[in-house]
Amino acid sequence: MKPLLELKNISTFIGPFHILQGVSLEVYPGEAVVILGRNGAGKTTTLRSIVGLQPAASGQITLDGVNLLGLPPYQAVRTGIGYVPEDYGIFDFLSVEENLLIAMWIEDKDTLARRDSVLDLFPALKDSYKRPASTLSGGQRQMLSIARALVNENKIILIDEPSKGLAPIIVEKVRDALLKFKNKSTIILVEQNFDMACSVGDRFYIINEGRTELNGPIQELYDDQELQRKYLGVVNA
Amino acid sequence: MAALTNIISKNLTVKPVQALLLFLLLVILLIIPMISGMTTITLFSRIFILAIFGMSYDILRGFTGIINLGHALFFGGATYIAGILFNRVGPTLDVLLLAIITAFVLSAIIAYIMGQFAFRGTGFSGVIACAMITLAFGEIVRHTAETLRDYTQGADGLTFRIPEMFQDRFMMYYYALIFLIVMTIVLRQFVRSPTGRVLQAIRDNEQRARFLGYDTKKYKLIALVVAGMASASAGIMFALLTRFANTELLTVQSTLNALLYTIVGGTGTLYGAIIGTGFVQIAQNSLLELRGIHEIFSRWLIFFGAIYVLVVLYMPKGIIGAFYQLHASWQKRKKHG
Amino acid sequence: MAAGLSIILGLLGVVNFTHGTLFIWGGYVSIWVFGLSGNFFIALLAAIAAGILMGLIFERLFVRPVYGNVTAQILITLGLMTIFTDMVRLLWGPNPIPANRPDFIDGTWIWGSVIISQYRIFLIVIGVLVAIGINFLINRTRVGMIMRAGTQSPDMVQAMGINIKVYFSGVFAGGAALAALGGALYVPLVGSVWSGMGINNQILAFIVVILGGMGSFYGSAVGSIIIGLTVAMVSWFYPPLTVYSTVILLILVLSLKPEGLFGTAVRR
Amino acid sequence: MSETLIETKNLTINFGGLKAVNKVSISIHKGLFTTIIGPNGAGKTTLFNLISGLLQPTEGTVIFKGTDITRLSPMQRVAMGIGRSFQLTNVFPTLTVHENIRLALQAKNRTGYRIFTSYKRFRSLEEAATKLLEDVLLHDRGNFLAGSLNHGEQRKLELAMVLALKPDVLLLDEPTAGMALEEVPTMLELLEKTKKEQDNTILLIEHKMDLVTKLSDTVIVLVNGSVLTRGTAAEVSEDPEVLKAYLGGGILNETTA
Repeated sequence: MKPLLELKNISTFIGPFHILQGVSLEVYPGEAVVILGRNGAGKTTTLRSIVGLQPAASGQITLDGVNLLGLPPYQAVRTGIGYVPEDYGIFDFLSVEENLLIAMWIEDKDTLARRDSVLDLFPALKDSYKRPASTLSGGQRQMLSIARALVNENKIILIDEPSKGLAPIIVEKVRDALLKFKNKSTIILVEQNFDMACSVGDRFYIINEGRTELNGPIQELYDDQELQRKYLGVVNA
Repeated sequence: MAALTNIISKNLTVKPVQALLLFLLLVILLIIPMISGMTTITLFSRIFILAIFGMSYDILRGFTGIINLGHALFFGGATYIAGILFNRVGPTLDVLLLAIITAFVLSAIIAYIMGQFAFRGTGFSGVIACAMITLAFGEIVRHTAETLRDYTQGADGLTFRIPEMFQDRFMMYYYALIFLIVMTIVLRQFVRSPTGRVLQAIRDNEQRARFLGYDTKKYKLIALVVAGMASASAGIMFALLTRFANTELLTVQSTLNALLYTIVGGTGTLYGAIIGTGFVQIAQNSLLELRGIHEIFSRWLIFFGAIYVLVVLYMPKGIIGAFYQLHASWQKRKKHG
Repeated sequence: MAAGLSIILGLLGVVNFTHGTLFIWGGYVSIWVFGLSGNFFIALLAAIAAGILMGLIFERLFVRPVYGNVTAQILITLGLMTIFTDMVRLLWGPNPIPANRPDFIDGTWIWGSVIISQYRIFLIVIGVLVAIGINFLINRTRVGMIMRAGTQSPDMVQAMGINIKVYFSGVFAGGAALAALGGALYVPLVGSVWSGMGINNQILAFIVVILGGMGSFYGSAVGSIIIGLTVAMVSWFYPPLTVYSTVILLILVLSLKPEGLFGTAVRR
Repeated sequence: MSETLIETKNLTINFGGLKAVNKVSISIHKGLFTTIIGPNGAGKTTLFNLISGLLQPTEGTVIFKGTDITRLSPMQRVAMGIGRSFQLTNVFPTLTVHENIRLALQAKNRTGYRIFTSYKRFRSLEEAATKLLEDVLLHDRGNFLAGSLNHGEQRKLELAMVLALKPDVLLLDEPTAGMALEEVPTMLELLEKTKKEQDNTILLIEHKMDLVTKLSDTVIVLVNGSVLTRGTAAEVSEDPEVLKAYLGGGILNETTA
């Protein structure tokens, strides 16, 4: 099978920092891939390089055969990417409704229908539909951000640490939401919460010091505690 | 002559080759008045004096990273002080001394007050605030000069007599040249002093300078006071050269002139201001001579603005910077070829 | 005019010194077109068109390369100010040109002992209309939505599949159009237009914007009122101090509270 | 235990509702090498900013050598003996490497206000700067512009600048951040040397655990703005709470159960 999204040997700099020093990954249609790794390993930067917000200097990025490398973010996104950033990227000065509207560059019947079904997924958003987004709680922001990535007919959804900074009960809710639409779309999930990663992901990649070092089915990682400690824990081997 | 270049080289800490070039330049400049007409002599005197104005701006913009949109007030203010004193008291050398002292003291005080207000913020809004506040100070002085018509004659301009020893254009050329050399050495010494280095550190990275323990606001104040006084000294010389002052000298346009001199020549180099002034003044003169061909050549300001915008966009390091770049790529090619 | 500047400074984070220039261009163009056509509204439209055109040119060619670099913005826009102010002198001469008010609003109403010129009423009406219009644009349209989102995070707007650069140009041109319109409306009020008018108004507008807080539209409206009242009061008691009072107000506000009184400070 | 150099009491800062640092009370002892670790967004750099004076706390105090310095400016704190480096490289790019260091030395010697003496007259500064450059292995880079150095070299330069201040305590914010892997061992050596030779008090933020283990006397774990625990590197890495914070609790329930 051909991969839907393919990254080959991506190299990205932020200013003088050589953040990504060789990231390669393949995502197949319908699967949920989890990117794991320690703080500062380059997980977030990988997502930002795919979207074009942190353009990669070299390498190859293709989505469904379309080259993404060098595209400005707005064009990259329009090839079919839903992006849920780490800090949610909610526009505070806009209402919840407007936050959804701004993501819909085609306002046709399909999109509107999709919006309604997305809203069914997150009932909490319906209640505060007309309110300014600045009044939302952290969990609601996360939901809104995910909802926003779903309103378009995207080929792949990139989600950056959805559990970060949220209370455990809210994390549960976010996980439930992810599980609900997981089967309908292809997902890349960056996560430090191991629980969440294991329950949502099918396959994992570990990024260490800006390089993809390891990948395989999530179950393998789940069973191998040595591996977990080496790459994810506080202790180095 | 070898001995002379040696002395220059040692005292100015430059390479012998550069010292020789400097010496030749000096000889040429000394000969110019003897072989050329009055227009050229006056043009060059003008360049020498305005170059000081430009250099004083470079202390701020080039070495400290401050944008002062009211800088002309020191220059024009000093010209007015000299002019008014010559008119009211008399065109003698004593009065000139009085004018110099008054101009220095006043510029230092105004610079100090201006800095107190202008250097409060840092970062993005700090830069804007600084530009606006200095602009406001400049406008206050200009407006005052326009209001005090009894003293300044407002926009009509003030003509005045000057002490006898400066009346000869020929000699004035040499005075201006000596003045330029002295001020260049003084300002050069300033930027190479420990204080000067701290200023450059502030320009590069103000936050880091603070975390080394430098009180950056104090250093910016020093820079503004020194630049203000240097520019006042140029203003006095300008009064002696032109024997005329009008409120045009105090406008933002006048400040922009100084800014143009430094950025055309190359900011942060000091000498750039001299080259820039020479280039701009000579360009202005040649353009004005083309006036007969088409009316547009009399619109100096349009060309001024165009040069200015193009330099900011495409040659941010000025003539000196472009020269170094050429030099570097030329050496590279030599190495490879 | 202040509204235009506020929009540019606030939404784009660009310091713009060409505003005073656009202001006088608006004034000259409207007088010129008014003279040709005899229709005041066509003259106003022409001024707006000139503003948009110049705004687009400025943004595309000169401001775009220096987004995010405040110093370069100040320097470049100052240069443009010089060029285009002098261009006015080249095209229309250095002397003030008298401007007539259109006949239909040239009269005055006398109401007891108070004399009100119709033109002032007309200005107030236009001002209110423009304010309502801008308010509608910002709060009710997709363009406004994108603009509001863009002030917070241009990156995220891009990640929504929107080419934010186009909107930046639009905002810049819109601000420029408002400045030109301001000039076109101001000129008949004072009765003439001259090339030095720009810088004074530039400073006034900056004061208004800064008083009101950069990027805050309501702030700049409040700022206008504060400035208006101060100027009126000082010129009532002691006219020669008028200019000083505004400038000193600016210095005080900037040095005490650089982000403005109603500060949604510009970050970036 | 040795005398306390820095002490924070209930240090708290709010960023629009988010408590980036929440009631942090720690004490840094003289002569010890203390490292702060914690997941992203735990408030490590914010804590540095509070101690060095870049930010003012919403609540709480910072005490240095027995004096309350909570309201002092960064400059005053540097003068009292707190030197810091930054996470993002922070040198003077258009000055030479040598000049960068000399500026730091000059700040310590208080010769900054000599207006008209050439800086070359201060021989002792020149020599001290050269010596420091040798210490951080940059002696052949003295005449380069700091901005032209590669990233790793800039980090070394920054370390030298902090050392030049001869502070009583060094705050080092991720000196290895963004470095190429090959360069990290050199930085480790430099840090070890600094620790050994000059009985310095050092407070370090670091992610690379091997570095942390080798260097630290004490490790403080910060999570969600609060201190989770402190102890030696070995103690901390065995602490189930810490593992949970890093792994999100997934495997932990099973390993302990």
